[in-house]
Amino acid sequence: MRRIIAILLLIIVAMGISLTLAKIPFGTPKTKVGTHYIKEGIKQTGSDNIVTAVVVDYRAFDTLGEVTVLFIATIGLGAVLTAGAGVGTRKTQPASMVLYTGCRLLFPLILIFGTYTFFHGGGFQGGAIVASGFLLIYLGCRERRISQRAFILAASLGGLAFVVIGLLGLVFGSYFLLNFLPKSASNTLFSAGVIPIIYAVIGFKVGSELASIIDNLIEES
Amino acid sequence: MSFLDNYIYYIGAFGLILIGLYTILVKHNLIKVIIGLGILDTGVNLFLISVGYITKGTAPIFSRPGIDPEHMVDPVPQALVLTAIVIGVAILALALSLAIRLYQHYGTLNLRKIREQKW
Amino acid sequence: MVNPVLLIAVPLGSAFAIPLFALFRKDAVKYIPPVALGFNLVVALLLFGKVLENPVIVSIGGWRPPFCINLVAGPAGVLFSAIIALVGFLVSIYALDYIKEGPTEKYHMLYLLLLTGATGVVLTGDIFNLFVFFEILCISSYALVAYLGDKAGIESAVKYLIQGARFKPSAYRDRLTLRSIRHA
Amino acid sequence: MIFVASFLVVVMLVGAVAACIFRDLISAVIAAALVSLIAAILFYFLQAPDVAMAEAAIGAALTAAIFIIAISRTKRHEQ
Repeated sequence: MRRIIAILLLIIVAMGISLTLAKIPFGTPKTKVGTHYIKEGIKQTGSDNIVTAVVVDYRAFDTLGEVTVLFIATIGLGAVLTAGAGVGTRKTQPASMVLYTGCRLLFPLILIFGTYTFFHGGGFQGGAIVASGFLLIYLGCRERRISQRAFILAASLGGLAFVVIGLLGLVFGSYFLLNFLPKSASNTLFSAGVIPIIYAVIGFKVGSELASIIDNLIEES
Repeated sequence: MSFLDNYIYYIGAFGLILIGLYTILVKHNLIKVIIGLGILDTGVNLFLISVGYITKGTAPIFSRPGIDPEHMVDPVPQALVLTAIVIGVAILALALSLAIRLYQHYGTLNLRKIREQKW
Repeated sequence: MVNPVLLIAVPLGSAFAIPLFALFRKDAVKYIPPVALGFNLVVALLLFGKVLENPVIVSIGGWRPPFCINLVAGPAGVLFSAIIALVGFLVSIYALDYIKEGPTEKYHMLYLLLLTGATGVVLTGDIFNLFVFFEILCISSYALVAYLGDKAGIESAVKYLIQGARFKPSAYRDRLTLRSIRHA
Repeated sequence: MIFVASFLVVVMLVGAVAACIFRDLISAVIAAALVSLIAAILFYFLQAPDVAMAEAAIGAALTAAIFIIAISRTKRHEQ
């Protein structure tokens, strides 16, 4: 009975999606907004990567909302897992020599690569790479832990920096999140004004939040 | 061939969305339901990206001089998907923490055995 | 010049500042939500007199409206944000004494972010931004439902989360339909 | 090119079905991670390198890790 209802529902959804699809054939030219971003983006923001320009400059307010969502998930996960739970620690076997040495060797390299990715690729990806470095540390060297409080503090510092950058734009140019720094020739680090700073802040914040999620989940297991 | 050319990405995204929804609706195990949510998310993201593609397009990055801006793919869906991926992992993590607490209270993850969760 | 973006930026910033503040005065954290929401109430009331004549539209990032996000503070939006700030202010005063169990610091953060999301939903003038604020509202309420960690709360949060996440694709589809309309 | 893409889409759909029907939750998680990985490759084919990087790092690696930690704290087999 459940299956029949589910399949009926799926058929309705499938019809809805395919009706939408019929209006948008594959491989056709872009929307007006996208064309404008591509034509004007490099002049207006100074960023070579148009996706970065859209994420961090044109629609930066959305990005602020999204990092807030991730922050809420981190805080909520901490609240849900700690509230009213008995703290029990399971015995864990120490990792083998190979794993331990490998993790210690790889961790700094992963951190450097993640930080490099903040500027050449994007903050979200870099943050995820940094968090996977912390995951490696939890797999290999269980005794090295960073306190939960430090992660939350790093995440909230990142968020606060984002809001403060936005408010500085409001002060200097009467627009929230205005790109108020001067823009120079492309292919230099600060060619895009405030964009690399915001992306580094996002990367820092995303990395510490994802690491905090892993830490919280692994805590009592 | 033109059928494959035109529709293969849409078929993939469509299939992922339907399989994800089926998993959410039919399975009894909470972790299975959450896996279904993840597959559904991936499908929706693939769908959005393939809507923004144009035939023989290049990535919207001015990585070398002389790239024709006319042939760049649409950057807007890519920006939306980039943030949607991060949101997806946030929701999955919250749902998993709720699943862990549910297991601590009831000792089972089977939604049919928990009185309040039946449908 | 009172800018409507302050209604969103100030509670958001103060929610992010709570862990920093807790470093110095852990017992005083609970006074941050009433202060931030009181500020919101004052700003909303100041704006209300202005928007009765003509609505205030601010763009974020300084571009023209189809290419950036704009906030539209019309009379209805400002009225609703004033109501949200008033109710939130009263509830946060009640919560000063009521919230004693659990990680109270996290409760105050989640509560402020919930009200930020609600204010954003009534003020925004962009469809995808509406979706983002709606998501902030939803996720913080899932976490607040499960806050105490008891049986009933966790169960209800699971139900709420799965029901909420199931309708995400339809929200995306609406967005696509809007895109195709704009495209035509 | 189009054949490679078609092959990957078929493998991805098989992986999704496998994630749906496996009784062992760890296997299901691995199948779901495979789906994410192939989706990342498809994003690259669709000229979205930023999204491909994010999906490979988050979807394939971190999500699978979070699921496996959560499964280790609950039950492994679906009953």
